[in-house]
Amino acid sequence: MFEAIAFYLFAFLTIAMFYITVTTSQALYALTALAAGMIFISAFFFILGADFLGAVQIVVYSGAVMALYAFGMMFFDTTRELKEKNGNKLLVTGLATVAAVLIVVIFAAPIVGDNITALYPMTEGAGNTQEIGIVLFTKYLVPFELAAVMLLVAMVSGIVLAGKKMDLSLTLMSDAEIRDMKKEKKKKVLS
Amino acid sequence: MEIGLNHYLVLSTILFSIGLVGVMRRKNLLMLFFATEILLNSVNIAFAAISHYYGDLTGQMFAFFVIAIAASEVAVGLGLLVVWHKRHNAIDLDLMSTMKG
Amino acid sequence: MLDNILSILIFFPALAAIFGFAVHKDSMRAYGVSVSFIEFTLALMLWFSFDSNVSGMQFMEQLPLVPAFGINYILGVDGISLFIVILAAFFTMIGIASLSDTKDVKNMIITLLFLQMTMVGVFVALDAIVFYVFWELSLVPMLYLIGAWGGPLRIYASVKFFLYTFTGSLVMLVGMLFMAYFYFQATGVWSFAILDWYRLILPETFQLWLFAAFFFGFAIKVPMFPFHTWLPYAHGQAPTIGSVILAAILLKMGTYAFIRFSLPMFPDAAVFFMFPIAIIAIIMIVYTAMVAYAQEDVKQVVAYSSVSHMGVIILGTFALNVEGITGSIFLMIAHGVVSGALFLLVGVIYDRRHTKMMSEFGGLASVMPRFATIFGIMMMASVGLPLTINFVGEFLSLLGFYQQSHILTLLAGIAIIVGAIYMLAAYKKMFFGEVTNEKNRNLPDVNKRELIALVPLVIITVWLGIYPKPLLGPINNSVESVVQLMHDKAITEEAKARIPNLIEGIEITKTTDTEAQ
Amino acid sequence: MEILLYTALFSPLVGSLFAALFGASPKTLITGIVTSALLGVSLIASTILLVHVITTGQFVQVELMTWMATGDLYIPFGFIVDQISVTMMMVVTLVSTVVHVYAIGYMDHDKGFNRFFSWLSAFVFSMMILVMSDNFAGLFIGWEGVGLCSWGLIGFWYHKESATWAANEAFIMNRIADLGMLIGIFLVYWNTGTLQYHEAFAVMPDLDNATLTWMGIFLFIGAMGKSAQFPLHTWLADAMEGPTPVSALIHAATMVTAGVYLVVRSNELYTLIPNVGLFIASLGAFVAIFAASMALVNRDIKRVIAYSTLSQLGYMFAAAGLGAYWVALFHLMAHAFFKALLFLGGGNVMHAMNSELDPFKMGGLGKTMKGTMILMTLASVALAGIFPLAGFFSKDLILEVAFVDHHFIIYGVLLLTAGLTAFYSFRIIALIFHGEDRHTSLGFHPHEAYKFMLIAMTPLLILAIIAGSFKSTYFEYVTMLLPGTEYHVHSAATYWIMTIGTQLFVILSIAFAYKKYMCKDIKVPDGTSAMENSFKYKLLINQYYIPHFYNEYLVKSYRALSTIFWKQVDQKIIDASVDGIANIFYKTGKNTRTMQSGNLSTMLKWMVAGTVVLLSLAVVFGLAVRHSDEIKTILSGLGV
Amino acid sequence: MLEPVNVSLESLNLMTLAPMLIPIIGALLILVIDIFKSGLDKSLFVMISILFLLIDLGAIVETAGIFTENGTMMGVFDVMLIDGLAILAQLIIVVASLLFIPLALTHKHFHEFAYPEFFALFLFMLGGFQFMVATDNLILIFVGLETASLALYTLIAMHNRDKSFEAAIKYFTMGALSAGFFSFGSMVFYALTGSIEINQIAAVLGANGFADMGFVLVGVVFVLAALGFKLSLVPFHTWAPDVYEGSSASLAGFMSIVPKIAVFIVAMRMFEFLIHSGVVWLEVILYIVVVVTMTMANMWALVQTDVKRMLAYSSITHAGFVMAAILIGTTQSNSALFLYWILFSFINLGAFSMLWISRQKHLPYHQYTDHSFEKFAGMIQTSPVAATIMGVFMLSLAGIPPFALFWGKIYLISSAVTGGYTVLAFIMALNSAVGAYYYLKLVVYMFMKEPVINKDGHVFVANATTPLKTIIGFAAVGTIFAFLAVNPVLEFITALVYKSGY
Repeated sequence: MFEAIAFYLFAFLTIAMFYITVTTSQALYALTALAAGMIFISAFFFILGADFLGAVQIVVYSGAVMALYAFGMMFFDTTRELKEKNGNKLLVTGLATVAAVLIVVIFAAPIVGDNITALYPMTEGAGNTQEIGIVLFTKYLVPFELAAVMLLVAMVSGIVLAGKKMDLSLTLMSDAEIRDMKKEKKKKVLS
Repeated sequence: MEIGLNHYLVLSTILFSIGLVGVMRRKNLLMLFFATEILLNSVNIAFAAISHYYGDLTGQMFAFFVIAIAASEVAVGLGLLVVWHKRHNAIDLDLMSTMKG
Repeated sequence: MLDNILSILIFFPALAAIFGFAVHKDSMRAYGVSVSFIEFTLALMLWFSFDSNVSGMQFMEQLPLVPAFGINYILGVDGISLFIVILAAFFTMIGIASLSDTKDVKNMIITLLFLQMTMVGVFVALDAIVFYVFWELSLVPMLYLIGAWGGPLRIYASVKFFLYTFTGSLVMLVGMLFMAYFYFQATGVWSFAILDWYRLILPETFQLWLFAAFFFGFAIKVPMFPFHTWLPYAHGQAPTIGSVILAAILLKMGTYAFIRFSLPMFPDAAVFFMFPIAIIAIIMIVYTAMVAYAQEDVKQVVAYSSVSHMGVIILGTFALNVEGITGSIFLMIAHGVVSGALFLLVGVIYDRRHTKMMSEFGGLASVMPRFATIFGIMMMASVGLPLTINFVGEFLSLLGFYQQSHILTLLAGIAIIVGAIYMLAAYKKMFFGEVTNEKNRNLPDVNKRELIALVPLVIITVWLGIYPKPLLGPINNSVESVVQLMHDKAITEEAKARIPNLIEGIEITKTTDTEAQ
Repeated sequence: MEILLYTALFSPLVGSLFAALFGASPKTLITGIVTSALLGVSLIASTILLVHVITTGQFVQVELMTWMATGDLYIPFGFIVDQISVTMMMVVTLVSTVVHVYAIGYMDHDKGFNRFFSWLSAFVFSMMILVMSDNFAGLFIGWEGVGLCSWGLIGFWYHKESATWAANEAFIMNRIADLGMLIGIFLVYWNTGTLQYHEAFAVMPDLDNATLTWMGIFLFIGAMGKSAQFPLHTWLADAMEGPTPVSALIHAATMVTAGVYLVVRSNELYTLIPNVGLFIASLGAFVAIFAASMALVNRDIKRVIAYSTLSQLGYMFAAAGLGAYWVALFHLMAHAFFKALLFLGGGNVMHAMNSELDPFKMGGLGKTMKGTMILMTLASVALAGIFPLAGFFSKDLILEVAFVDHHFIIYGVLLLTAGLTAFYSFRIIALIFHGEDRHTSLGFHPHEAYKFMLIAMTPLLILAIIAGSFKSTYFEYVTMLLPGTEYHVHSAATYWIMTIGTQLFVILSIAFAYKKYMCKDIKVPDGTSAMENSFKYKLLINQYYIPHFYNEYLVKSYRALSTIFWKQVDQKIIDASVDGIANIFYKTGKNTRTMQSGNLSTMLKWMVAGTVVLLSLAVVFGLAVRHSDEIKTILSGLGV
Repeated sequence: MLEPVNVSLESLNLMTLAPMLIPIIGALLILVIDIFKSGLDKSLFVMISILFLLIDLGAIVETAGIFTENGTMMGVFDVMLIDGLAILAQLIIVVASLLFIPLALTHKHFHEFAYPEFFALFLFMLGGFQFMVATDNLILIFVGLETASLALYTLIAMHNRDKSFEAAIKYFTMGALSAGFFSFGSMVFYALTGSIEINQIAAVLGANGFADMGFVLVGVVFVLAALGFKLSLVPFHTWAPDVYEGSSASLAGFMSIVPKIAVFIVAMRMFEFLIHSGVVWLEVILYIVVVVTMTMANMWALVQTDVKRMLAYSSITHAGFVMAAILIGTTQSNSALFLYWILFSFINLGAFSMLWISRQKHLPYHQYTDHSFEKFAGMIQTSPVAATIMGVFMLSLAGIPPFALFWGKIYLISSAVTGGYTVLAFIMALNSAVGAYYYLKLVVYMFMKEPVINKDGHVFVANATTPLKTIIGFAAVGTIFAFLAVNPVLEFITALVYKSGY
């Protein structure tokens, strides 16, 4: 019973939050609602016994991602109200509704999942974090390491893209200009 | 009333659809990125739920990696936005259609 | 050397073309003439060492190309292909020799030499894919010839030519792949070798579909009505040499392919489609002849006349008997010579006046008597006068088809009337009457360079018209084997009846002998 | 003998090629002399062959080489000299030698002198092939060859529009007939398996009648074209645009009789199908009177003679159709002589009158051109069939044949025609040579032709006079090959009545002609007289409006149809649909490229939309699978 | 309690990991070098990249050797899966990269090559792709895909001009959406089968006989949408032309080859068992996508005015063409896929390289895009060799024999014929004919028109250096003489594909 109440409550809350996120014209509202929605989602994780995931959700999303977005917002100065031209809302909502209805139609039927044996079953008596640790560092070691590489890539990308070096485009400069620039630099170095 | 897997899946689907709405109607790139986060998060709920009902950890692993991916995407996406904003002082995607046809 | 003469024939011009890039452009014509002369000599050597009494393939060569997929480089000639190869070599030679001063003559000669490679390749390939390779490749130099040296609409014409034929041949390619698949199913081995395919007897429905697929490719190339509309544009815009080669050789690819592929592989389908195709052929003959009559541009007259003659070739091919097929092959050569010559002749006048409109001319017979004479001879050949080369082919084609249908042959025979109408009308407009246009008053007659090209053609036209035997003999032998093969392979009763059994005569005498005993 | 045969055959070719060498150069008399000499050689060779055939009764048959051989088809260049062909050879070589010599004078001032002789000799060569060939294919070679030379010679003065038009008309009309001929040849081949005359005819009696009938009809269609029978006759009159020697040789003596030759040659076939024969005869009779009627009013001497030729060809076909092949051949021969003579005479007149052809503008030429007058008058007498000249024997024979065979309608028609023939022949004689001088006032200063031209004509004159006397000899010898039916009217009385009656009728006609056209008040008609405005006159002078009909309805509609085919069908339908298909792709691309608006939002929408479409398919399919049983029951309930 | 995990090193089969690790190590090395000494010339990094790629190639060949002996290898807790597909795909990836990376040595200076990070990211990207193809675990596929994609977005943006940013952002945003689709699709399969390993999914679905078809189809649709985005199948293709136009020509060429082959492998693993399940609906969905992709992209290519955009659309068509191989799903068709793609990679890289060496920094008057058709007008007169080579590439793309792509085309169409897809075979053939038009358009401009904008030929090779010329020469030779290599390549491919059970 508790589970049901919690489910419906958080379901309502997440839906509401995300609805605000996609509909509001205030970027700040959207960001706040998104953050709230993500925290509510972590509640589901806790309900479902995925404690580690819930923690990660809060840390990574509400912490890291939201902080990044907040920085971005400040940088882009999007606090002012946004005017979005939207030609056909009907199409947008229509498509989404159709998609939702279709999937719900399929999902409304019970999934034939009875005879499924868990490949990595949860062990009684072990905490969720422990279990995840074991699976992550055995079976999912390679994806994990690759995820590390991915984060590195993201980092390098972020640095490169946001870096000062991008302000001057060698692509758009003619070769003569580049030569002059290099000479200038050398002069600076020498002097 | 028992909350079954289907409840979670339906919820996930609804959230996913909300995400789709966001993706389609947002013209501000930053807020568009928010919508993509919604997409990934909605799937995470489903993964966690399936994982729970099957008693299998794989779903949680997937959700974990999805979170990692979402985080990396944010970094790169924001990087791109920064570059664009530096040049054009705007992040409205309607202004971004020099190439077409 | 004779063992690989076919490969040499194919690749010598290509190699020479590549070396040609290094030749200075002032000397290019001489280079081109010598290369094509060597090629022609080689082709003649092929002829002299060809054994006329053998009906099958000779000078076979085989190299694995993609054996995993049954594609092999197989070459060979028989009586059917031999003369077209020689014709190709011959026309390239005289074409280059008679080339008038055009821009980029170097590029043109290189292109022509490449074109020659593809032309020879098509006719000696005995593997469907190799055949297809050359078939398609021939489009490229032709595209360039028309597109770079053509008239004002050249780009439209060349692209149309290319795309149209390309589309058709792709459908044909699918047909080939099907054929190979059926062979694979029957034998468990992939093979694109035509001679292997000959051994395959397909059910009638398969034959019909495959025939249709192949037909589509061939018909556009021929070109058969109603797929012919690329041809007037191509001819109308092409430079003289382009038209000559297009008419003399390239169009023959389609009709040759009918004999090489469609007939022996799908005898029942050939019988099934005989009447529809004959009707198309008749439409081609009469309709395009009438269209030719309405033309104002002399080159278009010759172009449409080509279509009309191709109709006779198709008709002969689908006579499905020795006379008709032999006739159609002979007519291919004949038409090559005659229409090639006519295009050269049109080129002669075009060089002088830079127009091809007949209304601009008139009375040329008194200004350029030699030109008028040669044109007249060629026109009469085109009209199909006996003792010219065309007549032999037309006569045999019609004669052959008469066995299949009397009425249709009668209708097809209208060719000789309508052909005369447009040709004579065109000749009259150009050559007869008073010289009305001052520009024509002082036109020089054909010069030596042009005579080099034209006189041999005149000689061939008359020589082969009087004495076609050197060609008919080998052709006949090979055709007999094709017809016999068709008869043996035919499944349906009708096909058995329509395609004559050549060894039947022997059998009958045998039985009568036994009865007598 | 073979060498003689080849000599007879190839000397004209040699002459032709020799003349052709000088084709483009200015006049060289040598060409005329050499060609004539070579024709003389040919004539001599033919004569020796004739003697040989007459004396021994043997054929000379040779095979030069293979022409076409494929499958079962075997066509050699085979030549035969038998009674029929040697007759023709004699006619051809003789007339052509005369014409050649004559033409040296006639073409004296022509720029295309050399070209003329080349063409003319080429024609003789083709004609020799035609008559000497021993198979249908060879016949066809000659057949087309003479057509070609006829084209070249009619259009000899190619700067004249009318000449070239006539040349093309002749060629094309002949081609129409040639198609029939070709089909006939195919029929022969596929039914008998050979094209050799002897072998083919040997098989024919075994064939069924329908086949033979078709064969006969198609071959005769070929003959109709060459011999200008109705309805393919219009070219012959127009062919008079050519130089007069050409008209004499080709359009009177030789080529036009090729059709008769073909029927005679195929006598074994036509004997088997008398119905076709009757048709041929009827057509011949019709053409005889039809052509004669047109000749009555024509104001062009060459055309009058041409119509007369046509009429005489009708006679020959009437004879041949009735099975009297030797009679046809005999008339052919006789006709060749006097008609060539007539034409050459006409040529003299024309020459004298600077190519003026209207006899009404002449008159009284007999004073200056006595020789010509005599020649032409005698030729006309022969043509009219007055005893004892050639025409009497041959033409009367045809009338007898018709009478004896009880084809009285044909007989009547032919008889009437004989009268008409006499009338129009002497109409022009009277107009040209007699009456008062009308030409001087028009500025003509006629003169007699060269002597040697006249001398050259004398052999023809002699033959036109005496040919009739060979009748019985000829019968003896030619019926070794042809059906030797003798046609004798049963009672001598009837015979005499008939003959004398005919003679009287003819003479009366001549007298009427003289009376009408010798009077002094003949004027150049100017279209005002009552007669000229009468319907009959108009009908005749316009050749029954047949050329008009051909021109207005056939030629013009052919041209219009051609233009429609080109402009409408070829360009607007076929080509446009090809381009249309290509354009569909292009237009679709052009119209749908807007989906690539470059706007990211649109792109995302497309992506979602694509997913949703696929999703709906998936769901529909999924539901269909899930409820397949129910669907099946529903469908079966609906009777699907 | 949890048991301690004992893992022996042999059972990990670390050899399976070697090929992917090598480029990653290389990337790290480049980053490290850059830390110690900045401002080094791009040629150094190019050479380092080439060296590592060669080592990588060696490693792949090594694994190939092991594979031919032992068959499919699983490694590192059965996450890695080295089978024929993986080996072939990696070979294509590495060889194409080897052809691509020297293109950085241009004559002119471009922004991205001034960064050592460019090469590091490039190698990371390769690592990502290699992981993607060498596994059947959806997680690893997803992570690998994202690693590669994120790097690729950056590489595009680093060209540093407005168009490239626009391209990167478009690509990125749509990529994020497709990531959502991919995860949703994976979720559906996970919900159905409790597994995210493709062979497990196949096994479970097979065991219950595809009981819940609708559910499976939903999963298929989402995965198809995600993969279709990467493969640029219509209607998920909209990014492709813009991104190709926005990025440098060399990178565009690279993008048309390498990411797609990686995704093709995933698609093959994902869809092949579904196709073979005998469920018609799956085929129908793929069929529609394939046909629409081939046809529509062709039509759009027809109306392009810029060569690069035209080639972008043509790449879409070719992708649709090759997707047909997956639809057909026989050994022959899968082999055909590889054959086609190998040949295609040569030609397409060659064609894009030709654009690359003619890249101008400042467009002359009357030329509105980098590579408009007018730019190439009359090229045969001003720069005949380059024109001829470009012409060969175009003809080859059009499928004119005997140039390279023809062989792939016939083998692919033949596989359609053999697989019973007659109509598809004809559609493929006719689409080739339509395609010929726009390839021909460039040929027409180059060979048959008079020069309009560029009256001297220098512009066409302005960017060329010896390495670039070498690469183009290599591609040209490969294109022209492909018929000599087709047989061994085909035999090799067929053997590997057959042994992998596809």
